[in-house]
Amino acid sequence: MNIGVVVFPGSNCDHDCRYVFRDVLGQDVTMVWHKERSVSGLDAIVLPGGFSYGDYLRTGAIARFSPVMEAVREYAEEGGLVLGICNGFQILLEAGLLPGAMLRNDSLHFICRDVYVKVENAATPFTGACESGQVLQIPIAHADGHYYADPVTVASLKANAQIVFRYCMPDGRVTKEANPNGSLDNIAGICNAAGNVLGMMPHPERCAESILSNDDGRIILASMVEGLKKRRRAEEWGEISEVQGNKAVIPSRAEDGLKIRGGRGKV
Amino acid sequence: MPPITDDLIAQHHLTRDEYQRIVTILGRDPNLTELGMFSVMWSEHCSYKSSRVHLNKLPTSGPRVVQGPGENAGAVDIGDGLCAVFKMESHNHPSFIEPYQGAATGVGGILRDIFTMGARPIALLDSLRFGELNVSQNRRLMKGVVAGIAGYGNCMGVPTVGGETVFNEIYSLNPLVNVLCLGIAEKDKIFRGAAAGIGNPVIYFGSKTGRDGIHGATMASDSFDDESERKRPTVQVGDPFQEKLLLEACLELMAADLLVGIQDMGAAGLTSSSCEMASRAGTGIELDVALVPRREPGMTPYEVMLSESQERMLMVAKAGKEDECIAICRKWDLDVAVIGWVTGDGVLRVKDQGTIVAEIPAKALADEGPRYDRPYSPPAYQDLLTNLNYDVIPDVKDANAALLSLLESPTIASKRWIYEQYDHMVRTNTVVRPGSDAAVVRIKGTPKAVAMTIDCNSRYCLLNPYEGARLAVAEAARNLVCSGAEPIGLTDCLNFGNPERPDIMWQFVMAVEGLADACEFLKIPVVSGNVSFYNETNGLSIYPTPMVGMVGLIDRVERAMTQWFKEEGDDIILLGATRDDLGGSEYLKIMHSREQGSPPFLNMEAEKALHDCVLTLVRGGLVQSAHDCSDGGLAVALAESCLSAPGRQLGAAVQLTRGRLRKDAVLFGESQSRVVLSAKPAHREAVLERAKSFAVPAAVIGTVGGDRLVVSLGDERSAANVIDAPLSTLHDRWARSLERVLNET
Amino acid sequence: MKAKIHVTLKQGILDPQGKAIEHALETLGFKNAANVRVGKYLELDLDEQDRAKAEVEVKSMCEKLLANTIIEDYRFELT
Amino acid sequence: MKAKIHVTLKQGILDPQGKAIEHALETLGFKNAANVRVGKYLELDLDEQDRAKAEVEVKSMCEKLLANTIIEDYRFELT
Ligand SMILES: Nc1ncnc2c1ncn2[C@@H]1O[C@H](COP(=O)(O)OP(=O)(O)O)[C@@H](O)[C@H]1O
Ligand SMILES: [Mg+2]
Repeated sequence: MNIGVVVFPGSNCDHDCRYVFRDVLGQDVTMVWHKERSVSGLDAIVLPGGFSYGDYLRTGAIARFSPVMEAVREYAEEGGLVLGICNGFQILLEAGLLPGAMLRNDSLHFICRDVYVKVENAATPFTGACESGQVLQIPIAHADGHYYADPVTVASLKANAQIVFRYCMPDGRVTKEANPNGSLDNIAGICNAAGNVLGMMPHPERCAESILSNDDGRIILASMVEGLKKRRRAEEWGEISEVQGNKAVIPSRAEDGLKIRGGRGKV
Repeated sequence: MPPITDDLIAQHHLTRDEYQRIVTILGRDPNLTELGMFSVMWSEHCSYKSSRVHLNKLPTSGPRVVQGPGENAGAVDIGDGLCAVFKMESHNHPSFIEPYQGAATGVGGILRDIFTMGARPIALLDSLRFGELNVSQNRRLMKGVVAGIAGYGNCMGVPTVGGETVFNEIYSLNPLVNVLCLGIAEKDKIFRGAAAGIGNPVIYFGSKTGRDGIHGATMASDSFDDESERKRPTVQVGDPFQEKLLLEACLELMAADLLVGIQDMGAAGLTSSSCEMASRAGTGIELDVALVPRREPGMTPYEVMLSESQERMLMVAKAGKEDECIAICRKWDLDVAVIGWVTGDGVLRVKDQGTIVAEIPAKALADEGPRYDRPYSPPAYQDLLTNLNYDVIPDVKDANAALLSLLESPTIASKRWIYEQYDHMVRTNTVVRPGSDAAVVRIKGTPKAVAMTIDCNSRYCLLNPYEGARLAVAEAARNLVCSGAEPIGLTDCLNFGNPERPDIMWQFVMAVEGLADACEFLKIPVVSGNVSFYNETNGLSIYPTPMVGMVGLIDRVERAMTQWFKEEGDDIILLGATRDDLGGSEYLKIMHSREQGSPPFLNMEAEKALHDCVLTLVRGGLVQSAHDCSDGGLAVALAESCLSAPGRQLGAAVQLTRGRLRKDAVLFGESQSRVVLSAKPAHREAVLERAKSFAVPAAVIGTVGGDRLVVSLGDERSAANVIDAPLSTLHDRWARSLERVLNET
Repeated sequence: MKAKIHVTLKQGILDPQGKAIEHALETLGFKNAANVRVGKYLELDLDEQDRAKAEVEVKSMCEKLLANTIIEDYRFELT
Repeated sequence: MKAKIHVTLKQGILDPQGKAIEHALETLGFKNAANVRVGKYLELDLDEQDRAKAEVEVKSMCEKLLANTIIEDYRFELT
């Protein structure tokens, strides 16, 4: 697969995303400069973490006007997979590709540490290898991760199963104590209604190798790659039935033989 | 321009003699711009005038040294065609004036020192000293400094992986903020700051120039009094976003083979970068300040040459490559301008719209500043400090309570409140995060990793600066070997009071000699460093604080070691001998309010044997954890091995014998050359045997397991539990102490 | 023309920064202060003589960039 | 009484945020905007009837906490 990693001025997890997709998961990676106006030929797009434009004014507020974002929007509308991690999530919110907004962490501090998240929706193209309710340990590193949306939006997120990850205790309980930043309903990651755009504050690319003492993040990234492969096979074999409109139906469970390690704390 | 008066000379912190020297060099009186340029370059901060004669004693060579002191940073060979480029810098004075910006721009400065060498920065460490946290001003300073380091480092995408934080009243009006940065470069692609090649263009790039920090360099050589707190100079404000663009642009420029030399504009800004680059190459530079991009109207040549605006660089390009250089800078949205060229006459010639405004031999400015061999002698109070009659100090009654007090004291307590605000994981290389003896960062594309630590016990240095400096080197190296790394290079940041005082100068000279001897013995070269004098307020100096930053190499990253216990049933083994070493201990300070005595005894042979032994054990896969004993002694080291695990914490049951020692000396004394190991019982014999072969004392002192730390003390006939506490209690005291005090606004 | 723009958190959205400042003021002995709210204040010069046009322009800046209207209100004056 | 407080960077102090916003406005086509400066705006309720006393109190809050007078200026009004 060819994964595009967008480089905004001030992106700093772009290298990490390239490393994990290319060197850990064995995929092709294309770095996409923010001034590009086309993203054609890519199988998925990652908006990496960092401090695009210094995060001045508001996180993601300036980056969303980068020329590439128009192309990303079209790509998403056509059903392409878009993953926004941390600052990438914030950019997706500012760009309106995902609903809601980000506020400062309740503590007013930047927080860098491992947290636990519960997979609330294991049927997205990003969580296909997860079990519903599975608990993953993933690090966060942000100062603005307090997700906010108005009650109507939240209700529709819930109704459409768009809440993909929530902060939880190691045993899966979703509690106030488990919430590192004050995020509404412990929301750590959401997707759009079509399910092909995911934004998440935790950094799966930081925990995808056992040498980093945790490889839970690999499950998410590998889900994405395997989903893409499956979609391509479906297209190649002309199994049109598997494809509805523009949106491929991605299997919600890892197939047998899918090599994904990690996944501690299953509940 | 105003005439040069005695007043003006004094305002520029130049002595009459220094001024005469300038007149001799120029063969005439300087004008104001020239006076300003000399004053910054000949300041203590830039010229090392009081320290140079002593710094020459440090061992700076070795088989791995690729670049020793003298460049923007030092470099050591780590194999695979790569080298580690590193340096430590202080930003003490600016951080006291404005903690957030002072600390932030300190990070910015040291990062530039690393990437100007062609290295991508991969790790930062910070070493901090504050006054006690019961004073709200100290809490405010600490919060500001930590936020500033986080604000800059996080935005740059360089992980802050470790550091050191110590609290003592003496730092209340002189906090220390030292930052170490390490980068990785290809060995044969290191860039140096030399302006070679007559006719080559000199190009300015980065941020625009404003009136920031004019006289910052001379200010850093000035001590504080109540007056200077009021007349605050313009504060430099950092823009980490701009620096991130600068970093990426620099690495792109370097990869494109366009440059002859490059240097950042740090202290003394455009003046230092231009004259140092010319001096290194034996050339001259001619530049026109009118071409320098500016943020503010009406700036004089004096101001442009002395401005310390951040995030700026100077490069000398290969002739004809200027357009390509400019294109790369523009791609990264940086201001850029060709402001001059390299000349053959050795003169730094500054013009303003074509009119000459300054003309100084570059070498005289950069390298021929005054050198002083200042008088030094030990202070009269030195004996009072070391002569401590232990008979008047009762031995510990409630060791349990003492342990809790020590664990809770901010110097020993967990620094999580600090390092959680730092992104310590970005770049996905941090194999051992903050919270163990040393941070370990892997080098992608190789099987290796580097380990890094900063250490200095300044109380030891106060009591005996020579021994204190040796102890700092020993502790740093010990922290590295505990992490499985072989020490390969050292950088220092020497923080002292006013060198014009013989007692302070004595502390400095002794400390440098201690550093030199320890490094010589352990064969660890000093490749870079920094001196910060005048850390003194209202006549009160800080403790001598020669901070030691050390870098080690781990040949196989998967063998990196951590300090916490791993498995129930493992043996706990103590390497090294325990002596009566209570002098200068954290225990005496916390429990008896004394900062007295002689610092712990250090035998370098024993220390070196311990290092070799620990490295062999770790590399041989014979141990599960290794933790050095430092502040708080053996009891604290044991508690830390129980408490610092990121996952499940494991207790321990330990039996210690006392011999003829005091109870408190056994538990809390800070005897050197000791390490707490844990090992699988199956490896017990092998571990003890190896230790014996290195002539390192070793004893099995207990077992890992349970949810309490229990320590008994006695002899064969009778032993009593002197420490017995649930981990939850210990953990609460140790882990939450900082946040508890800091929440008191 | 100069535009002075205030961007504030919408009523009902928690303002932890305001809370922290309130708490700090209290410990400093300022017991009379309550309901501290923190917002942004921007100033900019606008090279535009026509007041009506300037209004339209600044409004558009606010809507597009300066404020996130999901969480923030804005108001401005031109002088 | 309500206090409305403006905290702005002193003249000559670098405003990285303002610079970035100006640049963004320009790329968005707002070519007329220049000299963007970003500051803070605070509102608080003061339980104090006496205007003179309130002035003294707010000034002291600004000096002690709300503004960093090394790099920032402040002004306020009471309503
Ligand atoms: N200012 C700081 N920034 C980052 N990490 C820190 C800081 N201060 C302490 N630490 C981390 O906390 C841990 C304990 O520090 P310390 O007690 O100084 O260790 P040691 O005694 O082994 O040198 C180390 O991992 C260290 O890196
Ligand atoms: Mg240690």
